Amino acid sequence: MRARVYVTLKPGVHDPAGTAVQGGLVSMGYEEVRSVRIGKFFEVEVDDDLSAQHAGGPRARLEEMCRKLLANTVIESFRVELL
Amino acid sequence: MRARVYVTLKPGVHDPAGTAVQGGLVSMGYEEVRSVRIGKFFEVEVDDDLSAQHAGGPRARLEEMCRKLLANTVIESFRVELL
Amino acid sequence: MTARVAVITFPGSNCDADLRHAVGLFGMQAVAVWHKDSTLPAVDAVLLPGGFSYGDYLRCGAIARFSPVMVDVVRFAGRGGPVLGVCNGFQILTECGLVPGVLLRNSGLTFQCRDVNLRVEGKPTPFTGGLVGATLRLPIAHAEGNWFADAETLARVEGEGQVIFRYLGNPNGSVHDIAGVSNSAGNVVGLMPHPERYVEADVGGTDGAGVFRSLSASCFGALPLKAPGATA
Amino acid sequence: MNPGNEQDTITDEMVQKHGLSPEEYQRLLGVLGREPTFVELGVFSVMWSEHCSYKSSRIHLGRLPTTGPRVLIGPGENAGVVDLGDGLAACFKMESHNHPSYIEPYQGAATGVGGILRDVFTMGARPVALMDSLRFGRLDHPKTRGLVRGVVAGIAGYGNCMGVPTVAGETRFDRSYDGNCLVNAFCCGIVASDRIFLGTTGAPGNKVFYVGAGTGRDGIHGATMASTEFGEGSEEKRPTVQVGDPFQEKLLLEACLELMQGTAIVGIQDMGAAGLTSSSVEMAGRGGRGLLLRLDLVPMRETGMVPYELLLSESQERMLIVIEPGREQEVFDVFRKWDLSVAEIGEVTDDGVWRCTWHGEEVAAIPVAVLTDSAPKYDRPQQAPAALPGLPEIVDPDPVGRLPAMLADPDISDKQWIWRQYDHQVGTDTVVGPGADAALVRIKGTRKYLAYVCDSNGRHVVLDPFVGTAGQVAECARNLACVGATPVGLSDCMNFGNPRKPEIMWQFARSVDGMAEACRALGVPVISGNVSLYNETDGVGILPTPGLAMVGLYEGPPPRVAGRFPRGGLTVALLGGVGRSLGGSVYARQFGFDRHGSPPLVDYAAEVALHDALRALIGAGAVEVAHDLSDGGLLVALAECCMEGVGGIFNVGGDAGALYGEDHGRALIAFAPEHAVQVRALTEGVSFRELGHTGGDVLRLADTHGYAVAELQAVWRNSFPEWLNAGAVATLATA
Ligand SMILES: Nc1ncnc2c1ncn2[C@@H]1O[C@H](COP(=O)(O)OP(=O)(O)O)[C@@H](O)[C@H]1O
Ligand SMILES: [Mg+2]
Repeated sequence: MRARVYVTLKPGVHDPAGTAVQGGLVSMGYEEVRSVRIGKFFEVEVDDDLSAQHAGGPRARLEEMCRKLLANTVIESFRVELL
Repeated sequence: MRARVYVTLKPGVHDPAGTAVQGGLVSMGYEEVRSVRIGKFFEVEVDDDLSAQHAGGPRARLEEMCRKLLANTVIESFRVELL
Repeated sequence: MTARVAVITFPGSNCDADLRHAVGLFGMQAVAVWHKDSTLPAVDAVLLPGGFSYGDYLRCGAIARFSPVMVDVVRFAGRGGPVLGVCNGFQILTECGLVPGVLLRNSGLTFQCRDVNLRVEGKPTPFTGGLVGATLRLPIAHAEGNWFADAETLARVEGEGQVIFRYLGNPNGSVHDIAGVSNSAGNVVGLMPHPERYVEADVGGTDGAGVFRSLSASCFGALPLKAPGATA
Repeated sequence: MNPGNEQDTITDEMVQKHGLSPEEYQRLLGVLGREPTFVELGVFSVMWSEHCSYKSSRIHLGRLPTTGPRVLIGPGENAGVVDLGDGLAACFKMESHNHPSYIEPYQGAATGVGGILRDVFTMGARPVALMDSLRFGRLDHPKTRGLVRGVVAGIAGYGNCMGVPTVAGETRFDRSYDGNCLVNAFCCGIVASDRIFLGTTGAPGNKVFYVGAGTGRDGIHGATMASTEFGEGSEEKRPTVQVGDPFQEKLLLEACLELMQGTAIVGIQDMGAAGLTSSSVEMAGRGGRGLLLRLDLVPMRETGMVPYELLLSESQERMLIVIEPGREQEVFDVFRKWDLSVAEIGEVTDDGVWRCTWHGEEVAAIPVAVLTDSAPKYDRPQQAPAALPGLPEIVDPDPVGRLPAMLADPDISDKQWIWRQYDHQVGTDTVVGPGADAALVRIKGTRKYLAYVCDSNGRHVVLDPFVGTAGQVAECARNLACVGATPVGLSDCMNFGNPRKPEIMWQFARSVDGMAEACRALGVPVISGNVSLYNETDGVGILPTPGLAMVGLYEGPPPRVAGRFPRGGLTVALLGGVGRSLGGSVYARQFGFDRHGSPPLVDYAAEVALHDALRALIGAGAVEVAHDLSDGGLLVALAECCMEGVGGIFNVGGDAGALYGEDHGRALIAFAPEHAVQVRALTEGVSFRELGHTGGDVLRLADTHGYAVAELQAVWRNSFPEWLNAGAVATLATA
């Protein structure tokens, strides 16, 4: 099974990289770009048989992975999408 | 207007961070995780009036931004999603 | 007459002063050039320094590549002018396609500041004339120095002698232990290690000196050349 | 609660939420002579916080020696400055970022580095060296690995991007830091001694400029957070995390130094804790003037921000600059060149009132003196804690055989895993980098070198804060002597628990007194520092940890001395006598007897004689190796000298005290036999004992033990990274 996990900075958390990219785009002539915020996503491939051994299903497991590793929940929020 | 741009490593390109995350997850007990690849996404806010001054519409402009800056097309592919 | 060497300062460059200092030690005149300048002054060579241009945000070198002065740098390179990119400078050169490949995150994921041993090889370049075959001990200081190219590019780079520096002991996972490459003409070279850091015996060592001696010699003569007193 | 600018009625609950006690609020009403507005309440809450007002510590810090022939600027400015001669001066300071680093290790540590860099370049100095002093909890505590990875990555992320080398530091572990790590960062810059900039206002009519990054909602109430204990519920404070942008700071650094080349600047002050509020109030206070700030002109990063937020935000990478009228264009030109925000937001006034307006309407008006001078000052009660048990006799049939375990101890093992992540060479002046007793960094174009060291030893200090802290001062100076340098100044970062507990206050006061005594005895002025209190979690305090950073000067041809044996055939000697003090030692802790006994005493005369001898030996080129004895005592120091692969045969044995005692005033030297006479002459008056000779790849001890150096190297090098990698990766630790 495949899943996608999207991790974004929480609203209000400063995104220096996004700001730099926005500035870069404007100076390249894309002056219509008002703001850029950068997130990451993980394409995760999960073994179905192994996954089946855990109660709660893959979504619950993936959300746990997010809380523990994939997202820094102090400043980031996440969203899990099963494909 | 808002748009999302997804940038992923092309198949065959090493993803050291993805590999490390996969290894980390397995060692944390998520042994069902077979592979992880990490991509980025951009939440872009575009000024409609300024955007309207460019022929071809916002999608074409965003794809141009991707080719020029947001993605390194030697190793990355991209996808633009208008919201 | 003194050779004039441009050292470009991008926003976030932090080895520009180090490069200028090194250039000066070898009897050349360093010319500080601001990234927003629309033209390059009359110079014999162009150096792109290490650092974190635009914070290394997005991808290292990705934004700096669009600096106004780069238009002229590309032209200068196209005319056969010597161009060297060190560390972040190398990343900028790959982003603008002046040298092949890309620089990915180190396989160990962390920034690494340590000495590495390198073999100088490949075609003669303005920066390595007379050094080919030598082994140098130089420092690296980067988080994204893992050079990568697709199989076809890799074969071409290897086949045409464009691998200019190769690690003896790979610190970052780069393919074929590649530490530095040139363009096909050989006048543009990028490398991750910092030759400018090891040019004085009291600070680290002198194995970087050959690169600057080669440049100084090549500014006045034809290639290939013998660098005076190279470590070879 | 509406964080707006309207006139809320202030309730008891609001007062409490702002960290002010009922008595403090009464004091506020008294000095202000009326009820504050909500905005003003916020302003008082940060200005009167422990972090900004030093209300518990100030009366004690006055006892430190802060003057000396070299001191150009002592405590009170953003950083202290000492004269180096020939028109040059060193500007340095150490500062804590403990609480933010525990909440978000990467950003907390990164912004700690950012803050200390700003303190130094605000003074007009170009930063040339960073150090970091770190404390973490037990290795087997579930949070420790993630904190180590995150903090180290954060320091690397910020310092490397700034292009300032991180040349030294220290890392230690103890269970008391389980819930409260310590992250202390130090920065030193070089400045022309007649071009030092201060945070002042000059005459009324001068213009106030805001430069740097825009203001967002980050870190609101950070100063208040650093002034309360952690406990249940502190998770909620999390959204206040500040995110650092080293790229902006690099631009800010270059832009400020560029503007400082000219004469436009009257005063300049970075925005650190409590941001716009404390920076503007401090400037007005030093200048003895009033200030008007038009808050609606502040560059903002987010929409809908209100005065309260603008005043309390701790957004990073911002500065206030005061210039004379007519020089505006220079400021605009420089900051626009570097693509930074720049705005004229106010002016210096003559009425002594700190005033803020919002679209023309006044939202705060407080006499500056009320904010600066009338902050509460406490002489909090002190009481010596119950005496700790004495150190019992340790039964150890084979003390020499414990060497590998000592080398694997988290406080002793190699920390290369950490400092390899720091660019310690950028600037091309690092002669001696991390991993040595002290770093040595050249000043280009001169014959001067600055030496840097930071040290703190909670294991000793907890046993006797006075003696333990004095010992640390001695150790810092000794480390500098081991690279040939003479101390020129000290910066301190006092990390302690809750000052409302009389035992903690006693620790603090005794520690200050111990530092003061040792600094006087060794002739080292304290030129800057920082206090971090409330380092407790759920009532458990950390070991009292006065973090010390000392800077030394060496002048002459490059010193040729190493901390490791470079070759065989050298004579090795111990200077300073045989050890015996195991109180607070790493050895005692390995047996579970930390917090037992008393720490080693300092003999200042012997200490000074040793340092002078070391400098003379190094200056004369008589020794090839100098390495001081500290954690782990003689045997650990000797083994550390072998870590380049060269062993030797040494007459070293005896009891655990002789082997692992952490007595002060001692160092190892190694020299070529032909220098023996010279060495003896230069060490006259210092206890001297020949231990043996270097050579081979085995460390032989007292005919009883022989360790393959390679094995010792492996234990020492690998134990720290092995522990880090043993647990699951608990954090990605990346920006
Ligand atoms: N423990 C200390 N020893 C000496 N000086 C101190 C100490 N703590 C604070 N200071 C001085 O008090 C002043 C205020 O410190 P601090 O609030 O940390 O500065 P900043 O506002 O720049 O962050 C500084 O000049 C500092 O040097
Ligand atoms: Mg300050």
